[in-house]
Amino acid sequence: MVFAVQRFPKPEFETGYLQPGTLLPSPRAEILAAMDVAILVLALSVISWIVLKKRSRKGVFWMSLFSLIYFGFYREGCVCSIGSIQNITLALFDHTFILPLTVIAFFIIPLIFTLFFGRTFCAGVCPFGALQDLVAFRPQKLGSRLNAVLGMVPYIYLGLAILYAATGTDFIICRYDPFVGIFRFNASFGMFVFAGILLISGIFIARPYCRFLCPYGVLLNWVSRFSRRHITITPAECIQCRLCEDSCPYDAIDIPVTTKDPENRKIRVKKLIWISLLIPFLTFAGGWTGSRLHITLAGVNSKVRLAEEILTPAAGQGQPESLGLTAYKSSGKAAEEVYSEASEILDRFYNGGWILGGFIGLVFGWVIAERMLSKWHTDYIPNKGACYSCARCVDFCPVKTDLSEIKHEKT
Amino acid sequence: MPTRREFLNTLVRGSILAGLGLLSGALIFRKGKERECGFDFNCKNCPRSNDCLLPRPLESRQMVWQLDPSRCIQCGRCATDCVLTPSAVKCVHVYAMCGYCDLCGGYFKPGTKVLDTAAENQLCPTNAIKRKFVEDPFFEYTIDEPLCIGCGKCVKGCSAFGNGSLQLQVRHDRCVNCNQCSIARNCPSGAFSRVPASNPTLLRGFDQKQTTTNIKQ
Amino acid sequence: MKQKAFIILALALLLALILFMVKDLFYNSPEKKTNPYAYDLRTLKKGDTTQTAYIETRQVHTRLPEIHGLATGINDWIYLAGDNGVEIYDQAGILKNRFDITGNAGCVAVDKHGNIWLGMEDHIEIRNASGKQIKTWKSFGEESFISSIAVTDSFAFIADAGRKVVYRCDLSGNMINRIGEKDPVRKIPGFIIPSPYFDLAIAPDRSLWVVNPGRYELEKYSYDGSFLTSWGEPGIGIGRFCGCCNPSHFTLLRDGSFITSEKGIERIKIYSAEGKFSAVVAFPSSFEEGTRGLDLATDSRERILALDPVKKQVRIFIRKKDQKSN
Amino acid sequence: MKKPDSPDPTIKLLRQIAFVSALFAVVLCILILVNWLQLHRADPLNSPAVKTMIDRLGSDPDNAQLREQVRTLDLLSRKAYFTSQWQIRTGGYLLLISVLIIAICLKTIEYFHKKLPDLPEIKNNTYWIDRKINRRWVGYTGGAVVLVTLVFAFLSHNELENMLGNAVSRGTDTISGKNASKNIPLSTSGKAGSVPDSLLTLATGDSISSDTLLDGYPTWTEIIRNFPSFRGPGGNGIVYQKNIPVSWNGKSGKNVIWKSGIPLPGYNSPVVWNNRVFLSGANETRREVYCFDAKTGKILWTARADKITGSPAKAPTVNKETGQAAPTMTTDGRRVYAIFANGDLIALDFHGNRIWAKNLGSPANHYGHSSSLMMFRDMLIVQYDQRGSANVMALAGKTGDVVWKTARNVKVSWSSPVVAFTGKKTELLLAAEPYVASYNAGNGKELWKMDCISGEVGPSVAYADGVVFSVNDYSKLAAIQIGETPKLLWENSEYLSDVPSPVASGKYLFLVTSYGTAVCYDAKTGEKYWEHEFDNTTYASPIMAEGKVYIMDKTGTMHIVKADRTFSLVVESPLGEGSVCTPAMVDGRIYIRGDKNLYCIGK
Repeated sequence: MVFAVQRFPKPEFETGYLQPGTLLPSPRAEILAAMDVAILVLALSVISWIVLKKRSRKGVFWMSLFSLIYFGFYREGCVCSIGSIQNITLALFDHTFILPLTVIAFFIIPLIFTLFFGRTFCAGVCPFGALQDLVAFRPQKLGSRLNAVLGMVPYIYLGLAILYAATGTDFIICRYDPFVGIFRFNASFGMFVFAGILLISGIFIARPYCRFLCPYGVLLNWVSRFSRRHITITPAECIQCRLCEDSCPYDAIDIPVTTKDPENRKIRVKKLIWISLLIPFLTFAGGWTGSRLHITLAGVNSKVRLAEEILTPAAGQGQPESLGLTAYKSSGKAAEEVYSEASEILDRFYNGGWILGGFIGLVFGWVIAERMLSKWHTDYIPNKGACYSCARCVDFCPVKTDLSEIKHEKT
Repeated sequence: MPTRREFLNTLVRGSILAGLGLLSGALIFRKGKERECGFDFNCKNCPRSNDCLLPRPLESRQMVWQLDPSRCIQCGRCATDCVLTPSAVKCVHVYAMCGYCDLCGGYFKPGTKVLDTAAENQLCPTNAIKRKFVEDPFFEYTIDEPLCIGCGKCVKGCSAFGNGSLQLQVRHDRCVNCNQCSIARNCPSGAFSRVPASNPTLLRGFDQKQTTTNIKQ
Repeated sequence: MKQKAFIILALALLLALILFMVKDLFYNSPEKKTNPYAYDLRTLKKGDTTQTAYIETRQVHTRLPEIHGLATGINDWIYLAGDNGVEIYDQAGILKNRFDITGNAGCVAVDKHGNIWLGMEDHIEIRNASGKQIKTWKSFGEESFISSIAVTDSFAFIADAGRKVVYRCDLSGNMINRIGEKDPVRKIPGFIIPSPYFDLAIAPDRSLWVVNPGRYELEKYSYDGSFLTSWGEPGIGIGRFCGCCNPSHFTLLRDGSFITSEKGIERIKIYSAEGKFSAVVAFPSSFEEGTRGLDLATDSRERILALDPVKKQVRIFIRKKDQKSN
Repeated sequence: MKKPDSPDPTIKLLRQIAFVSALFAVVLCILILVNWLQLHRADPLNSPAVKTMIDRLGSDPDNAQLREQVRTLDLLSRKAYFTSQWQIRTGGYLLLISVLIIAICLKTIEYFHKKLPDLPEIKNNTYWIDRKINRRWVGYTGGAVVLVTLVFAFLSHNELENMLGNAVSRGTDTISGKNASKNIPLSTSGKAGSVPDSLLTLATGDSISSDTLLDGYPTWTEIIRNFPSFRGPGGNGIVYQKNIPVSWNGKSGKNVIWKSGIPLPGYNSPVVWNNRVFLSGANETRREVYCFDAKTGKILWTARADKITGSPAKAPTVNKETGQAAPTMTTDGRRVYAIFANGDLIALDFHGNRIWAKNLGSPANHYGHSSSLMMFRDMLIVQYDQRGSANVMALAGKTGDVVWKTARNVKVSWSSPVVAFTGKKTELLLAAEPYVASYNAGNGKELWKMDCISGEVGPSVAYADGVVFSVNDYSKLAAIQIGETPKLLWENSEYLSDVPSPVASGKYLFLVTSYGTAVCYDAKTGEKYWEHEFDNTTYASPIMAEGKVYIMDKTGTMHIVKADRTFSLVVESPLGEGSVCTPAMVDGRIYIRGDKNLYCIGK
């Protein structure tokens, strides 16, 4: 279509009619974006202080309520740290993609805080976590088995999200963002159903999204394992009262391990060697499997779908032409261009399938191997990876203060 | 005494920190590939920088979604696929391009015989376009924003028969600026893109400078 | 027991969720969704191509980036004018000359000496066939936009879309009178030009015809500016002029019948000298959607030449009966 | 901090409030759901009732009552739409409030009614066993994921990648080297297509020895006994047979051996091999190949070109004057090949059994693909000059595999390939804007090209005695002396052809314009010897046989003139039916495809 010079005279109005201007509202001021980052840093500092210094469940609760209202209902969810994974990935793969600085901040800052203070971000800043924390009325213990199995899902989700972001296909984390509709009081029907399901199951399984879906949680989990400081159940020595044993709704308290593995050492070492040999195999097998799936994976890409549609037009004659095809036709693009683009994307998906599958295989291997290493500890301690620093367990601990600080206590 | 485990932890922590630092540094300071008309904020040495209508480089690089009317095929997805109901995309009337026609292709159904505002003659499914007599033979058409659902019917009519003064645009007062716009995901003609927040409109067909001055700040 | 039931319920919900995600991700083709707000123009544009009175025989491809004007001259040579350039082809479509001009020519006309008259937005330039500038008239005014020129032996008629008026000038550029300005006393309706298409032509009987696109009419004026007659009615129907402002261009055959082109519903039609619809030259199916600016010309063999600015061609139509004369 | 008392009645009240709110929330949920479903089911903005009423109003514009009805209904439906949206929105807010109340109540209860942690009973330390089981479960899950993935991959494994690969390679100029080296001997001693002068050498010379190298394709002698492709052997418009009929009348039946109806239309011309005549026909939905018995005119078999992989579901939109089956078939005496406007290419044996079929990709061609097929040795040559991707390729006749493929930087064309032996090698001559080009018919390497043609090229070239003649309407007629560096011998643009191809002997060039003027030039100098107007549109290409030129116009009248420097009309023979197809001539016979029938002319 040609919209070249649209030169024409304005109508000459004789009645003094004034032509109105075209008014368009401008988007949110940029300074507010900077404010968001500032509030993020502030909120993270406050929550870390509450968790580590104040050790107050109540403080965590009110802080999370604040975040829910600010980052959730006021800021309406976007951009969030979870979704920013995809922006970062796309920016790494596509040099033309412009990455706003706030997105980088939202991705990096929580990771840095986690590296120093554990997952305080999850406890009181992430609006998703806050919302789910709020509805966890009847949390049930799931048992280590289910936790282990369901705990694999986020890895797969993360892998897929990165694959699709890297190929410029879609941001699937945002596509299946469950709670953003609630924050906006407006979403498609499917999104509301999604949110409803998660919240209802969240009554019994605390924080189902965080534990069994959240891809950013995977990163936080790993970073948190190496955190400099982390919430402890007791401020001082554990007195082994076992009061906190059932206090964690997320099954994130490691009970003391004081017995030795009943299996004899020789067998264990053998098994460990075996599993470590197995890991490369699992990686390869996963990669191979992933590569088999690349056409299905690529089917999500609209360019691939368009190429497929042009190549194999719908069988039904009476069917109206699909909109994608109409748009393609009116664009005047050559079919070959679409094909070569699509086959290039397909190639990327093939490689991506290998990497994705390999990653998942590696994770499975690692998770199995990890469950072979012995972890000797006598106290009840939060699992540094899985703990959300919600401070519920703190309330259950009868030891309220470190004895060395007792002088300062004045109540 | 720092145990071996603690030492290892510190080591790993240090490397993670360094990695994150490198990553963010690279993302912040790296230069985008030179592109034809950019939006890459890399205006240094750009031969076209003098007559460029794009904003100057921005430090925060805020981006918002916008649709390019010249690529739009009026497929109706803007009305159906926005996360918001009604959609954040609405019809915008660029008065400067309007011919003030009596027989408006964007207002009337084809084949309308009596050119009046009767419901049976109106193309708009929500009767969101208001027609007002100015003087013989000119009529002013105004969009009643709250009624507009962004279906693009009038846009198609106007661009087919008229000057194309009716155009779809993302209304930034309504748009929640999703990380991935769900209309963009399903837009068959790829008309959606992220544009700099400082120049958030993509109206077509006439001098852009003219409208930017009109944009209410 | 109850706890277990809760867990199972919750797990089932979670599983359903994940399955839904997988299904939605891999087995969902948004392209298939139809548009509930479809506005199908195609049904309006249908036409039986066998019913046309003319057949397209040839295209002359141009290399000008943007073409706006088409004219025919001596020996049926074809003249094209556009942004920054003019091209001349012979009757067989072989490029004879091509020269650059500064500025954009919105229209072109050729006089009996073979000189090329170019409407350069607000003024007129006259060049000879080799491109040498012969004369440049002074500007008609800042808001002027010359959209059509017709040159007779003694006068030049210039349609100014910007000022919505036709000028009658002598050949050296002195304005004699203005035609078509709104004047209730002389019963002149005034031109309404909502888009930059405003065409005029001199009929074989030397009468002046001007399009009034906002009124969907062709109007006949005497040289002194009296409104004589008009014809044309708005509408989608084949015998009417559709859309916002049409016809966009017209020309006349030797018998005085009109050939008109429209935008919106892109079509070329023939009307008798009395303005009665007689036949279709080309239906919308012959053009890309959104083609506008189909400037028209005829030549001594009564071929119809249409400028297709989208395909960047001059498309030549001949009457079906006498294909031979091609 | 003082903990407030936890009076039982308060907790009870809170519980009740929470319960009522929950009930309220559930009811709201259902209401919203129903509302949403209604809105989607009814779609008030696209109410069919309003639509039909407006349609009725269109045909009955003065019906005031109906108009009122339309307006009321329209208002109602719009109101329904907005009200419904308002209801959903309000419902959503109410739902949120009720959920908030539940949350507050429950949190308060929780706060007041803090359960003391009951000490869980000391379980047997199952830690190590648990870990073992966990490992196993993770392993199982991994296995299950792999399994599911593979099932998915298997189920959805489609041909997309291959198809894309094919589609892409079509656009690139790769020559599949593997096949080329396997099937084609390096010696390019030609044997198909030539000029009469070199006929003898070709038929008897070293070409026979190379015949033994490649079995299964006809020798030149075999070829010239037949009419295997458009415009005869090599596609050059020359027939080397004798006893070609000159006089007939389709109406009266004089000298018409038989006449047979053709089921589907098509502008392709018949091809003949021994006692079989082949042609194809197609409409938007069906594409067929017909085999006629040369003796009786009976249709021996009909083969449908359908169910071809990659074939577009919808036939392309083509110009009426081109149709869905414009390209003429070709045969190598072992197989027949046909191509259609949608890019479907099919190879059949002489019994109508399909040997292979493929789609070359929808031709991007605004009138419709019309380049005829050509055969060379055991290869099928396809000129595929489409918008965006123009190339010429040779497919192995037996398998349809691409033997070589050469990209051409040309516009869309409608001309057909000509294969000519030019002394040392067999050249494949193609014309399309902007050039006439020659390729080595054996491997597709470009030999030379010359910019001398423009526009939408329809006529094919003619070759005689080292000179290639190309012509197109609105372009020019050019005579090119071939060689390492081709030379433009002469050019002329007085008479130009739009559709019919020229034909040349060593001395003369005969040209027919589409408006029916026949012209004869000196082939070497370009001097015009004569011109004659037959006054009828002519689309069929002239064929030269036995020193005569056969020119058939669109009405079906064959004008037979002497191939000489003075104009001399031998006879005019009417078919009695319009025709745009080039006649096929073999010993004693002419086959002409009329608009509806196939005629066999002879004695």
